[in-house]
Amino acid sequence: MSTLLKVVDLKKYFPVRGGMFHRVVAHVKAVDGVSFELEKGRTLGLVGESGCGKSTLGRAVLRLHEPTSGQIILNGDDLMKLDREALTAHRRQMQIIFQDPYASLSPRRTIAQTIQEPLDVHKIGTPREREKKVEELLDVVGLRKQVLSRYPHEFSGGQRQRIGIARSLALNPNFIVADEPVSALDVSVQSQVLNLIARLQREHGISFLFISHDLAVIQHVSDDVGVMYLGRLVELASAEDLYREPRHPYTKALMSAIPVPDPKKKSKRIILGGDVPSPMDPPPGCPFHTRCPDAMPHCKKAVPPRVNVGTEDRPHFVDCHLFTEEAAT
Amino acid sequence: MEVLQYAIRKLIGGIPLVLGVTFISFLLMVYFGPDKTYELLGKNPTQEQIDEIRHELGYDKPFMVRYGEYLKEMATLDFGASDSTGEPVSKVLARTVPISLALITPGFILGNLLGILLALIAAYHRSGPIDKYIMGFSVVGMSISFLIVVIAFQIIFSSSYGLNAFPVRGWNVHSFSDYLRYITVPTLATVFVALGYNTRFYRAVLVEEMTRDHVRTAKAFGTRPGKLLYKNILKNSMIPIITRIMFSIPLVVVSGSLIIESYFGIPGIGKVTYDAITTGDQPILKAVVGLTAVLFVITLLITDILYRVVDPRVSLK
Amino acid sequence: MSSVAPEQVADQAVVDDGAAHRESIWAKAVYKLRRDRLGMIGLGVVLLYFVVAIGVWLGIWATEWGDVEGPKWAPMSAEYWFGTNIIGQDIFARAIYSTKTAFEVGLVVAVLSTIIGALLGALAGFFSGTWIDEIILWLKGVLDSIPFYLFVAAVAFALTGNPYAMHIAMVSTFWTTTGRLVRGEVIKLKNFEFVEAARAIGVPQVVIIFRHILPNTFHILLVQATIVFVAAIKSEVILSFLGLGVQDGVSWGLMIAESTQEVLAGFFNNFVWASVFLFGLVMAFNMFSDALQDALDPRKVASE
Amino acid sequence: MSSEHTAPLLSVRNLVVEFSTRYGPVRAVDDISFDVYPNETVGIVGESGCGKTVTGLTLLQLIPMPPGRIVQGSIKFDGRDLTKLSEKEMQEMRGSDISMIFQEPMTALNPVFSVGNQMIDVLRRHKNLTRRQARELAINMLDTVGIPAPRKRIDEYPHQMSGGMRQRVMIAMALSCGPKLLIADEPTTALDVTTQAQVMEQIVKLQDEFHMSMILVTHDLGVVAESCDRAIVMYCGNIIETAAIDDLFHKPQHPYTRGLLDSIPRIREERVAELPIIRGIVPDLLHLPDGCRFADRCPRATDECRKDKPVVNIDPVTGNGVACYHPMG
Repeated sequence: MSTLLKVVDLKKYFPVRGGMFHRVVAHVKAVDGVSFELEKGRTLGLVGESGCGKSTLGRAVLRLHEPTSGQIILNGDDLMKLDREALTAHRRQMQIIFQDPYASLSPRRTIAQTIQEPLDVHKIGTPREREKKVEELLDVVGLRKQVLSRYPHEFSGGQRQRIGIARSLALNPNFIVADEPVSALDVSVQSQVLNLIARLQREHGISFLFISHDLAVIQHVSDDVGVMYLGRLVELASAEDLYREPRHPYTKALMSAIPVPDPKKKSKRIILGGDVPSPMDPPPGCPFHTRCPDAMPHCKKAVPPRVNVGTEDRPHFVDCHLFTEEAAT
Repeated sequence: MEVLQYAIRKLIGGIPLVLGVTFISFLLMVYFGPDKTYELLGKNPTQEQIDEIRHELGYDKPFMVRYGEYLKEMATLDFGASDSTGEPVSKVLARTVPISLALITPGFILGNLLGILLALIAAYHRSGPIDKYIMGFSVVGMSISFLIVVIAFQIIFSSSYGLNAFPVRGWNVHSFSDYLRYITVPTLATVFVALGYNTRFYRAVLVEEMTRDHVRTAKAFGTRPGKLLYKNILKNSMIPIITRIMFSIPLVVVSGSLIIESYFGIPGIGKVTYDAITTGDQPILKAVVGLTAVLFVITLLITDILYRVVDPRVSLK
Repeated sequence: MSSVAPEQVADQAVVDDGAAHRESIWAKAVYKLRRDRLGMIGLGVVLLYFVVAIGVWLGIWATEWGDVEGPKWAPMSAEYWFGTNIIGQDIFARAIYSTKTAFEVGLVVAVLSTIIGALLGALAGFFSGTWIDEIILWLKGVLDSIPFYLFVAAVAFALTGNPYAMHIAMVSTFWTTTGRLVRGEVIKLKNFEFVEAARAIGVPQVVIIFRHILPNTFHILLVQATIVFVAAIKSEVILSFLGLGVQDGVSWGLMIAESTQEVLAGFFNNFVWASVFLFGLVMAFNMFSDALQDALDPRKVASE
Repeated sequence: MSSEHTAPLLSVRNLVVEFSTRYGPVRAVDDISFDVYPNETVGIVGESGCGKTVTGLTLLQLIPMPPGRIVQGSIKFDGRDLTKLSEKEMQEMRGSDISMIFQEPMTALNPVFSVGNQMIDVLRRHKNLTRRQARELAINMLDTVGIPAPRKRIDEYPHQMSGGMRQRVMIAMALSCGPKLLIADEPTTALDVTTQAQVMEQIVKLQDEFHMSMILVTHDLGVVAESCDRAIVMYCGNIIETAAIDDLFHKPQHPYTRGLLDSIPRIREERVAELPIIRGIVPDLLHLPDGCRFADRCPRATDECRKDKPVVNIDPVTGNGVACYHPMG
């Protein structure tokens, strides 16, 4: 397998302005040094609670939010080095699917206009060919041709999400960021859309960065899973390993917190104390130490390095002092 | 201390605004304004005479120098003397501003208080007949021109065609009862016109607040309707209410008094401004425009501090 | 649709063909508007005035508005329906002719302020937090803090003799409210995911503003235009009274200004008829504007 | 568990709630009946628009009227029919005998008053207390719901607290007058998974301590499985199934319940290629089919289902019931 996307030490700080003349007085460290790789045709699930920076990360990777620093290498090109024009050209290979099916479609434009817009912008094919492509796309996402002249408000949430997916497929991208694509949908519709995404991945070999707060959804679609906490990736492993044996105390707590729809399996729950600290003023050392049931004195001092607790060909990365040598001694 | 720091910051922040206002008024009223040269000269002046007068008036100086002088006048509050009467501008202001305030304040306060009261009543009976009557009255009030109200009220209250109970025009105030007699008709006119707009605005604000989740919460805990209205709804609506009241101050003081005073012949700042407009009395106009801009900046400042008082979420930092 | 994979068939079955019963904001607005009795009466009256104005404009009626026809201060009669003024001009003809003046002022000012407000508001909103926004906000602040009548006076001075001084002054100050509302809406809209989607596709910024954002502020612009229209007509009256208004022709404002001397002498025709005409149009427009606002209010629409 | 020996605390019979819209009246709640026994937790579950929230709000008559209207039915609470009470009597009831907590703790509290101020208001509304006494009681309540340093935090404003904290304040407020019934409308939906676990645990613990009954309105079957004794499943304004919690999750009778349970993404041992789905979408409340409202999406539907609407038949022994002609075995 070959690497499609490589992200190295990506940071996205949002300035907080205040005082006289709107000076920058602080930064919200939404994404604070994240690195990962995504292989062709695979899906990396990114899970974490609200405010952990997962959505910002997804947008920063596409340079929809301009990253503060770091490298984003997609198909060998460093996106951070591209100027506006070159970036626009590169947008053909990377797309995004959004969370809110009501906010993600322009309300005053027909479905045809919406799905065809990417083709128009990148001047792909003749008008005739574009129309044909739009029809094909509708077919792929399971909508009928009759919907073309209608407006978004005429559709239900699940249908709108399909329209959004059709739009992001228009340019035949090889990389898609899916930002909570099902969390605004009802359970029964969620599975429909999840199945669609899984099928697209199988049939079109698209790589996904799939962002969700729902561990169960992530498991269904992901090959690899990264867990984020306060702007950092604290655990990164294959889905199989991560769900079988989570290693980071945060991942463990997160897993145990999910209510299981089975009254007989009342899980033993790790209840975390307190709240997530503000990303404007993250704690020193390990960002999780303020709530960690296994915190050691050392955790307050040093940021834990990334440790591979798996094997060479089956890595399982954890950023935690429980697995480092200096802390153990 | 926090407030003082904030005030200083805010006043410094207001400088660009004052500069902008003075610049525009300078450009319009002084630079492109009427040329006094020929008014001051006799018939068939010679070129030398023209040049001399122009030099005296400062017309031959470069643009920026003239603007600088204007700013200096602003900063030192020294606007010179009125072109038409020769009275120093500062004296004119000292004489007329108090009259205008005395004239305008009662109507302004009443207009807002009654507006809030009617709005509360309308909002409480939302969609009911009382609401519809109040809102109907409000639209009618909004549709009548201020000028028509002033003239009509004058006919009704002050002329021999009506009650003939109040002075038609002028300002001959020596006692409190004189004062009441002279302000009654202008105040009634102001309140009548302001009420339409105010009631409508405040009702919209209150009704908007009524639909908020926390109002439902308060209801879910058994809060009585009266308390709901004044504690949950009125207090939470204070920001738009304060904004409206504060921002209408500069407008009412100058524009409102302008019409009232010029029509009723009351020697306040509005009348002086009106006369200055019609005669092209630049020193007066410059002073009024400049001071209104400063008043506006101060209003902005006080408004922000009031926000802090009514809403704990607002930070002055 | 030839090649449909088996899973797709299963998938397709989940999508119903019938449109969900949601309508666009406009369809709802038209429906609500048509049921709003007062609003429709208002619209009807406005249209009636408009026809009158068109007639004047085409020279069909009220052509004799400037002629001195009769004795001064003639009472209402079959010949002079509303009587005559101080120099014997027919008040009815003048009131009718003034309808055209009102529409001219109202339309010119409403259209121009709305366009300027929309453009500057959209720019400020889209580039909020940058120097573009700062400059537009500053300009708005400056214009808002100059007393309106003074500003008009100043413009009248600077453009001495220009018949459009009043219009220019009104447009310069009336766009600010529209601008503020549009700016707020654009700031809201630009964070909507459909704008991000457009950026993700690579749509240029200008196209995003004009194709994706501005069309979604039309409901604000429409309501705002009606409000500015009314404000312009009402301001014209006061400006004419102050001697800063309409320069040629006649307007209700000029008629009322004329009448201030007459009423003290007991001649009310000029005042009353100008007031009635003015009130009728403004009231009707306000009623229509109210209904429009109700109909287009997205929250009210959403609640049903 | 429902018991035939004790009388129900709350007994809803044939309740119909209608909203007038411009297309005609919509029955958000259509002829529902259920009981809540003392100390029992009943979950009301269903997808968005099924009428569960309206049911919760109607019990306290908090739906906006108009456009809402209780068309028929009775709500017997503690021997009194709430639908027959005057608005004044209803006000006495709200917050003292029956309390309610809401989904969005950010907007549900008044932003311009301190939490203490709001709690004291509630206490003094229903109990004859001085300000000082009420304040002490409020501090106690905050302590009870697990807010650290309550003496300090009582003077804070809602915006100074985290989401979890605010929801605890809501709970403290709701319990402060010792209600017999707590209606919790999606109390944890707006919270993160880990906070959700904290808050849910707190609610269940307090329910026990305060000897309350609880109605838990939620879309999350996991939450229902973990904290309810019995559940009611709603679909399109109807109750389609009600059962003890173990029965509902292990032997669901209604095909919709079954479909819903199947389609929830859950953490599984093995990743599956396709998630089970419920076909189709929820019908529009304005254009409901004559027969069973689920018939169009139901794999077991027959002509009978499309002709007449099935009603819930309660089994006198188990208290379970299902509205289906072809229940699952």
